[in-house]
Amino acid sequence: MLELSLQIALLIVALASLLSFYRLFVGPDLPDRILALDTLYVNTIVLLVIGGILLQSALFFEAALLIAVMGFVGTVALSKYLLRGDIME
Amino acid sequence: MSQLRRVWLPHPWLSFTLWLVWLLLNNTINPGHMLLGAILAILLPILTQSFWPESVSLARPKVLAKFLGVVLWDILVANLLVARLILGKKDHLQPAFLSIPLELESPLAISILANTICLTPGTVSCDLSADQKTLLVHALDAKQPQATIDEIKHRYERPLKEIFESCSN
Amino acid sequence: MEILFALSIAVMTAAGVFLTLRARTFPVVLGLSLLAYAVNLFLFAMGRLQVGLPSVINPVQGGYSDPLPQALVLTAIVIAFGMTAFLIVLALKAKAELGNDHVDGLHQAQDEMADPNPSPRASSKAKREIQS
Amino acid sequence: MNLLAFNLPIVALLPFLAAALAAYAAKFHRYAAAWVSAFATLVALGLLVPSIGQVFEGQTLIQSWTWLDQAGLQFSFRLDGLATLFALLILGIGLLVILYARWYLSANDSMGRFFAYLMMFMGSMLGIVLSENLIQLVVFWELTSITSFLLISYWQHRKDAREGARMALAITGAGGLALLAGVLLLGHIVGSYQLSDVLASGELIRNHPLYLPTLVLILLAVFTKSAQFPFHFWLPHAMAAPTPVSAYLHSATMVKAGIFLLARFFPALSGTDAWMWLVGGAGMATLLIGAYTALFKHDLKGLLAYSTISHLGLITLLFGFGSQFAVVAAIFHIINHATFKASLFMVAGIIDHETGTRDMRKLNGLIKYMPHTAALAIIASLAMAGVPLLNGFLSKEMFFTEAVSISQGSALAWIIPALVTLAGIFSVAYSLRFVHDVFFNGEPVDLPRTPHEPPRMMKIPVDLLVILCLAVGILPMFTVAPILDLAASASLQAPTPEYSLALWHGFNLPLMMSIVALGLGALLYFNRKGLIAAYERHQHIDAKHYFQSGLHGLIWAAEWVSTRFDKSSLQNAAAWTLFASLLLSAYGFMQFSSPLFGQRPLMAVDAVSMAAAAVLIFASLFTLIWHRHRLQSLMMIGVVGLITSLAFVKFSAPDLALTQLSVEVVTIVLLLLALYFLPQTTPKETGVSRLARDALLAIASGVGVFLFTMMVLSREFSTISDFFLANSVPGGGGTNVVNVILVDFRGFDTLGEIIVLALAGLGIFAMLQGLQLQPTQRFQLTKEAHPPILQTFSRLLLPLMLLVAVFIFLRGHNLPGGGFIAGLIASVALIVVYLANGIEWTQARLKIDMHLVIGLGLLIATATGLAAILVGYPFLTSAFTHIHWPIVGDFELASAIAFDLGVFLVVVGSSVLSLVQLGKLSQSSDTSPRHSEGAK
Amino acid sequence: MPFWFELLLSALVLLGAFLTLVGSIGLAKLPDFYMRLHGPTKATTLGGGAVLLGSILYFSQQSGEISLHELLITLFLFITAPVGAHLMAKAALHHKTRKIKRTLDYHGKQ
Amino acid sequence: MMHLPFLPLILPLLAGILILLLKPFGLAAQRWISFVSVLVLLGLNLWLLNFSLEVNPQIYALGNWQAPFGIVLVLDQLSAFMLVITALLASAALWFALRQNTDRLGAHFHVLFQIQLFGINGAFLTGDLFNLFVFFEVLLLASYGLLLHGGGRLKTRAGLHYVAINLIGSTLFLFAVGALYGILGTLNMADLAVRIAQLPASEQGVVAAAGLMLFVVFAIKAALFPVYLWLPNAYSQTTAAVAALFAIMTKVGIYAILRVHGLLFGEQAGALAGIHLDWLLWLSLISMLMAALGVVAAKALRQQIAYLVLASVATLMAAIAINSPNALAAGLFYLIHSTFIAAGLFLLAQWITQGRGATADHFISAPAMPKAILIGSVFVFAALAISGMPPLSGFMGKFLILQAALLHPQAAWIFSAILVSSLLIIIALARSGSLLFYNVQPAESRASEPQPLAGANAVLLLLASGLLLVIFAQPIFDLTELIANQLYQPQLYLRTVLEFAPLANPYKELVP
Ligand code: NA
Ligand code: NA
Repeated sequence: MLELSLQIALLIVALASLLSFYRLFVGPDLPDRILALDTLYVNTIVLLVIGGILLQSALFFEAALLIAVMGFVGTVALSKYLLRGDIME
Repeated sequence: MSQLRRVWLPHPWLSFTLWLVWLLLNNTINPGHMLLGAILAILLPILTQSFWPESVSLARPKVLAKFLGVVLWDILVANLLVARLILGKKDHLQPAFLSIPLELESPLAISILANTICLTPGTVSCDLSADQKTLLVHALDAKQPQATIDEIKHRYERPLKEIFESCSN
Repeated sequence: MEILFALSIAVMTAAGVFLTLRARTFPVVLGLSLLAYAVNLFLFAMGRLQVGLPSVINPVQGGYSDPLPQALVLTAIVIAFGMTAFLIVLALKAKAELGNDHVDGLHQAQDEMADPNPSPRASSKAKREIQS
Repeated sequence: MNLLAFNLPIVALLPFLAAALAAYAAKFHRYAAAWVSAFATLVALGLLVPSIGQVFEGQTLIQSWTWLDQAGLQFSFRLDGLATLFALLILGIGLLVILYARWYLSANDSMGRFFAYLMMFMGSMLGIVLSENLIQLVVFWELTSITSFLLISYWQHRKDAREGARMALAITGAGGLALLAGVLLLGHIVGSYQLSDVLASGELIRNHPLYLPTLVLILLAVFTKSAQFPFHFWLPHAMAAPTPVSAYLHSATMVKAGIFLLARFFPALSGTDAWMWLVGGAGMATLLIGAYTALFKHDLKGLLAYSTISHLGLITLLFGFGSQFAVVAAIFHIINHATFKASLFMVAGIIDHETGTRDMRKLNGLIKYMPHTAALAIIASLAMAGVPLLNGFLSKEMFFTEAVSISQGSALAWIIPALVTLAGIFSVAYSLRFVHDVFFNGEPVDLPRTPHEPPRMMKIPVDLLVILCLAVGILPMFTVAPILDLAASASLQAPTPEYSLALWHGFNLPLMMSIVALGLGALLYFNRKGLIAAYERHQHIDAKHYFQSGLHGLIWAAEWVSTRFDKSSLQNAAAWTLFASLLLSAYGFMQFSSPLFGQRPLMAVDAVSMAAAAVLIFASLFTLIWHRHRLQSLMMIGVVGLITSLAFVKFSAPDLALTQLSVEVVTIVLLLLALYFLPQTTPKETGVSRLARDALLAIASGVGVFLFTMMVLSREFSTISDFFLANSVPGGGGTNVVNVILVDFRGFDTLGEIIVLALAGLGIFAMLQGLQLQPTQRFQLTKEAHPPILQTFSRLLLPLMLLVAVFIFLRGHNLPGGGFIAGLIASVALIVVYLANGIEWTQARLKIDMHLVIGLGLLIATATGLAAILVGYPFLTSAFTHIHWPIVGDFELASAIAFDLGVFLVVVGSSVLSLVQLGKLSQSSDTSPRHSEGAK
Repeated sequence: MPFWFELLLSALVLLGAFLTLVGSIGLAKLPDFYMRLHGPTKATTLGGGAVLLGSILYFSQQSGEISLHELLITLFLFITAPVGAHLMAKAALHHKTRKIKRTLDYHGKQ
Repeated sequence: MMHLPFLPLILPLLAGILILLLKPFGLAAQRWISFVSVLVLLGLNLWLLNFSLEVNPQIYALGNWQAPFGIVLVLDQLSAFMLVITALLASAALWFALRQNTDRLGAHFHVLFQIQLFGINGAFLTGDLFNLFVFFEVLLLASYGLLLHGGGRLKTRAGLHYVAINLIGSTLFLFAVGALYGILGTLNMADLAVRIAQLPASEQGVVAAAGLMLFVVFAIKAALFPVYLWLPNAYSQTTAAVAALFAIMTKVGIYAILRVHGLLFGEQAGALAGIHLDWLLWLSLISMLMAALGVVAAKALRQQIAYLVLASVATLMAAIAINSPNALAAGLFYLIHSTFIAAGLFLLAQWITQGRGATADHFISAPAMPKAILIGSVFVFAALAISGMPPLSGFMGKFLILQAALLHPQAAWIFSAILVSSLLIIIALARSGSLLFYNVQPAESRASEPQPLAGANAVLLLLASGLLLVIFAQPIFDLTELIANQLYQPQLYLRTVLEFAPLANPYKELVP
């Protein structure tokens, strides 16, 4: 049952990712796209965690952790770019 | 004593957090890692102290604990609420920008407030005024704006003020 | 799965190549980055694709994806990173010195580009012929 | 020590030494260069004398040293009759020219340079005639081209001198290259470059399939050097040289080098129809064209130049006849031409020197002003015309005789005698012109100077030469016969045939031809005015014009081709590169009949992978489609990176995923930093055809990569990786095989990799130093530089991320992670601080010179490797041990950790250095009203 | 693995996935940026939390000892998501990103 | 003794690191370290060359891991030969840079210089294909830094092209290495060669495709038609000392073709033997002519020299393509010549550029430069040498190559290309020399003040090769012949590399 649930969960999250990507694609404004990218990162984390359980591998953890960190930094940098252009000033 | 503490343990709460995080990272409580974690928990705040010069004092740990509990609960509720809102008809939503006058002064406290607002019912903190006195919040569905503001101020700002600012005031 | 993988690399490569052939520095940088991603995936796949194998020696679980290409890709990623960083800064330098971000620094008289001595420019061709 | 064992190379090389000495000596005294040169020439003559004795005794002297044996290259000299004759001409006339030049050159001319060039030229000529090794001969041959270039362009301020010199160099240089090829073929046929071997292999050579190309190549050298039609045109333009140079180059030396080659190779190459037609044809054409044109030149030296061409044609024609007697005649005429032509050039120089012009339309009646010179000129001219009692008559008679005898029995027997007679007529006419038009024919017109006799010493060389003309002409048997005999037999490599040098052979056809030539020549001359007018009415082929326009055509074509291909365009270069790689790899595959795909079973596809691939493909495509909106494109490439790392996770490569993720973010930050200074959009500026080309290349690359990937993935293979899996723990002390490969098995790659990274950081730093850049115009920006919430947050994040970095670092050896990823995480942590608080604020608190961090990192990594050397193992040999401490428990200590620390430091140092340097860019050039507020 | 535990895990994972989907649906469906911002910052974050909790339980059960490190990710997400949202909102406000007309602008009483 | 092959790497690396760490102590210290390092390297490499003549190839197993698992360095005669040339060139270039104060023009010159040497030496020594990639990247990045050193518009533009093209090249390299690994499962060159020799027919196509792609990569470095387009601007726009040092860079590409393709697709490779040779031959002949046309069309001296470099490199590659020990020996002989003379020309061009003031090295009439006769004489010497006119090294090299080409089926084409390009170059150099030195305006309007010809020793050292190669043709050709013969007997290399056993290590119990 767990296996099946995980498979379904994976599909659901994959669908979520596609929706996020759709937003990234249609925009319409830059903040929308940043938001979509940020969401895509989070979707990926969920995907990885579920995948980790499915493959019984604890090693997906680091990847998920790193995506959390890096996705955030990316979002900050992009937002800052919209705010100030110069992201390090 | 306090001099010594300021040098070696500039942010005790941070150190404690780091230690916990270390153990979590390694997913273990073996003594070697507890020791290594402790070393790192002391070392890293010292190394990064120049980036965090202000000292943080937590006046009321119990209030903090309670605050955290409330927030966690709210997150759960808020999320289900938002899920319903999202899945419901979007035409029924009444989005709003709310300006919340702030009583908090400590930047840390304001930041925590802003974060809390983001995580809890249907609100996202959008902008902090330049004088740090007003927080602009976007609500997904605020049919009674003042009530939302009041709730935020009551539920989150007050405990935060107690936690972070009671002794300095 | 392999076909899907190959198809993905192929599209990345095609997009990368097209961007690399653009006339402005920024798209070129993006194109080369895409190419780098593509080749890293390619290099990685050369150990053949494996799903769900452990990444550390694990006597219980057994099986292991080919580690050598992974090590190579790691090196390649780092090198590509350094190169990309260098190139984008160079693009900035080019923008600063050439006045625009065209890869050939055009939009200024082309003759001038070949001839840093601007004064005899008009007559230089004629002169050359006489002197030759 | 027997001097006679190595005098020949000394003779050839002495002039080069003298050249250096002359150049040096000229610094001390103006004429020292001349005396040094003359002395050296005398010494060379002296050195040669004893050997000449041996040659007269019938010996062929050969002096050889090894140079490059494997290549058949020897330093090898030969003195036989032919070489003796030429060496004597070169040295003898050289000496006279040196004396003459001593007085000829004006105060403005650099003596040192002149004599240095002249002596180098003399050495080169001697080298040609004395060479036994043919490659060595080619060396000297090309040296004459080079040194003659220097001599002709001696008056470098004159355009005609520069152009004439370059023309001569181009033509004779080309001939030299042909000679090299010809000699290589000859060596290939014979199996040796030694002249002795080549001359003994005539049959072999003539019957070899490569004979014709060999002959043509060598003749190209001959014809270019000796100014044979159609390569004759360079010679008149070489007259821009100072007259002593012309006297030397165009009488006895440079142009005779080609003739010398004909004489040299006669036994090896002659005796075929090809030889006869090629050599004879060129000679005949040259003879006629030269003689005809000479008459119409108003310039004294121009006349002499075409006369030279004509006489060279005559000699060539004689060689073309191919008979032994013709060779004797040819060699005889070589001697005679050298003497009278050298003296005539010197006379021309004297006239030029004393009157300031060489234009025969101005020069008239000079006999009154310079009778001595006139006498010399008249005698030499008559020799040139072939008047009896002068040397030119004798060889011309032999020439006519041969022309008659060669064509006997042929239906068109009259053609050759008729043509040579025609040439003789013109020859007489122009010789007459030289005498009459200059020394008689009324009074001079507008001479720049009042003419008078030159300094006594200037005439002595001419005196000597003219005496020689007379002596040979009157008493051939007592003067020229022995050396002629010697040279002819050397050239023929056989005993000289019977011939007679008598003045009187009875009243025969050749004499008839001479008389006709003299008579009709005189007639022609005295009717010259109408002829010249008629000549000048016609457009004439101006060889120089054609050469120059040919040269310009060449330059134009070169520019056309190069700029068509080398456009200094990156797009062009990149397209070619991609095209070449596609073409070659496709060709490589198709050369073999390997199946496209193998038999390895493929994995099944799952829905999530499909979704991920779809996102990846769309993201790649939209990176491309949106490339003109740069920020959007950048975000799309972020998605590509994200899915790429997901793929790494999916296919069991967590290390790669972590690395890719970290690199991804740092790259995006970097690109954002840069994008601030770049336009936000890319203009639409590419034409349809270019787009089509690029699309084609892109699609071809995509298809190629698809096939390439599938080719490999569908095949089984066996890899060395099993070794790593088996030995990662026992040999490397780590369970993360990827990391063990990185820091141990292939640690050297990693060292290289961090050096790349370090260099990137340092290079970026160097590039950005002093750079001024204005941000591009764009949307309104907020006033608030650093959002306080982010600021606050960054303070918490920094220690947390550093902790994660330490975590990743320490576990790397056994689990995914390692110094590189840890370094990137630490860098990102610092970047967040910079992002949140700004450069100024952060720099004030982070007082570490990142250069030193990089240096330290490299040092640690290297030192770790070197530590192994200290204990007797190769660089980077790892060591590890398991330690047990109370409380702490078991832990592993590995040298790889230290290495990884180096990696960590380099990564942090380079990333931060680059990013911060980039961030600072706006501060150095910030002219906009807004100011960084910094953190509170 | 007891059935109830498996059930619990399945529920957590599915709930997490579902919430994630809801977040993305919000992102895709809602009419302006500010409204879209709510989905990912809340639902997705909580969805992540649920799945991570499932992971914690699963791996703790598997290895026989408590495995809590997924908490870190949750924690991290809970901290970063709001900051990110805040910055994006700030950027959107600054860029005057379109908001739907019926959005209220309410300045609370002092 | 064991560490010998490693010394040419560790020396510049340590010097580079030391210079970086000593940055705060100023330029003088850096100069000293840099120069001493290069001199020691020269001595060391000479000794290594001498050493390599007497012994089998020396293997250095980095990390004590045997081939094909670990990375090994292989010091054989060819690599030692290349090391010596590099060190000689580096000495001259560095001397010139110091005398001309090139290192003051920007940051990190000496670090870049040393690491450049590290990268080049590494490329010559490594026996591992992927490690070769890494060293390529090291030497490329160092070269980027050096190329751009000092800054300037045209330099930046040339640098941008150079970097971008090389990035494409690196990508192609990875594709090729990846595919080779994907089929053959190994990275060590000797091991690759052995496995290629045993390759079943069904796999040959893929390996051939990868091998030719790799060939294109090396061709980019070696500057072969049609992928040489990065070179003319890069070489002509950078500072003289750097351009001089870069004379070795094209040879790195040639070396790679010799080493990698010579080994992998040598005679033992069966059906795959010599897959690159036809391309190499025809492309080098086209290159030669295109380069000669470029020489003719050049509008400035340094541009012309860059095309001369192209032409000489093409000649060298034609020699390699002839594919015989004789031709290779001739090619290696020519390699020495081409490297040093091209470098010397770039240094000379610096004097000329300095002496002509604002006119720089453009082929337009300018006031006479100071010391025109001296510089002009040196120019004539260098021009003769590079154009292959006797009696200098270029002639000797071309003669040897042509002689070796006689037996090749395409001899006629090789002869034509070499001779025609030589002629075009002679014509062009006569024209440019005449323009620079003869066609001058009166000296009153002299463009610049007479300056000492800084770095004359370097120019002298480099150009002296033009004569020394001729005078000592026999011993030098003996050497190159020895090297060529060794290269044509790869069995020794293969055996030495693959049978090399690492040191016994009691702490590690390895699984075979
Ligand atoms: Na900035
Ligand atoms: Na007259």
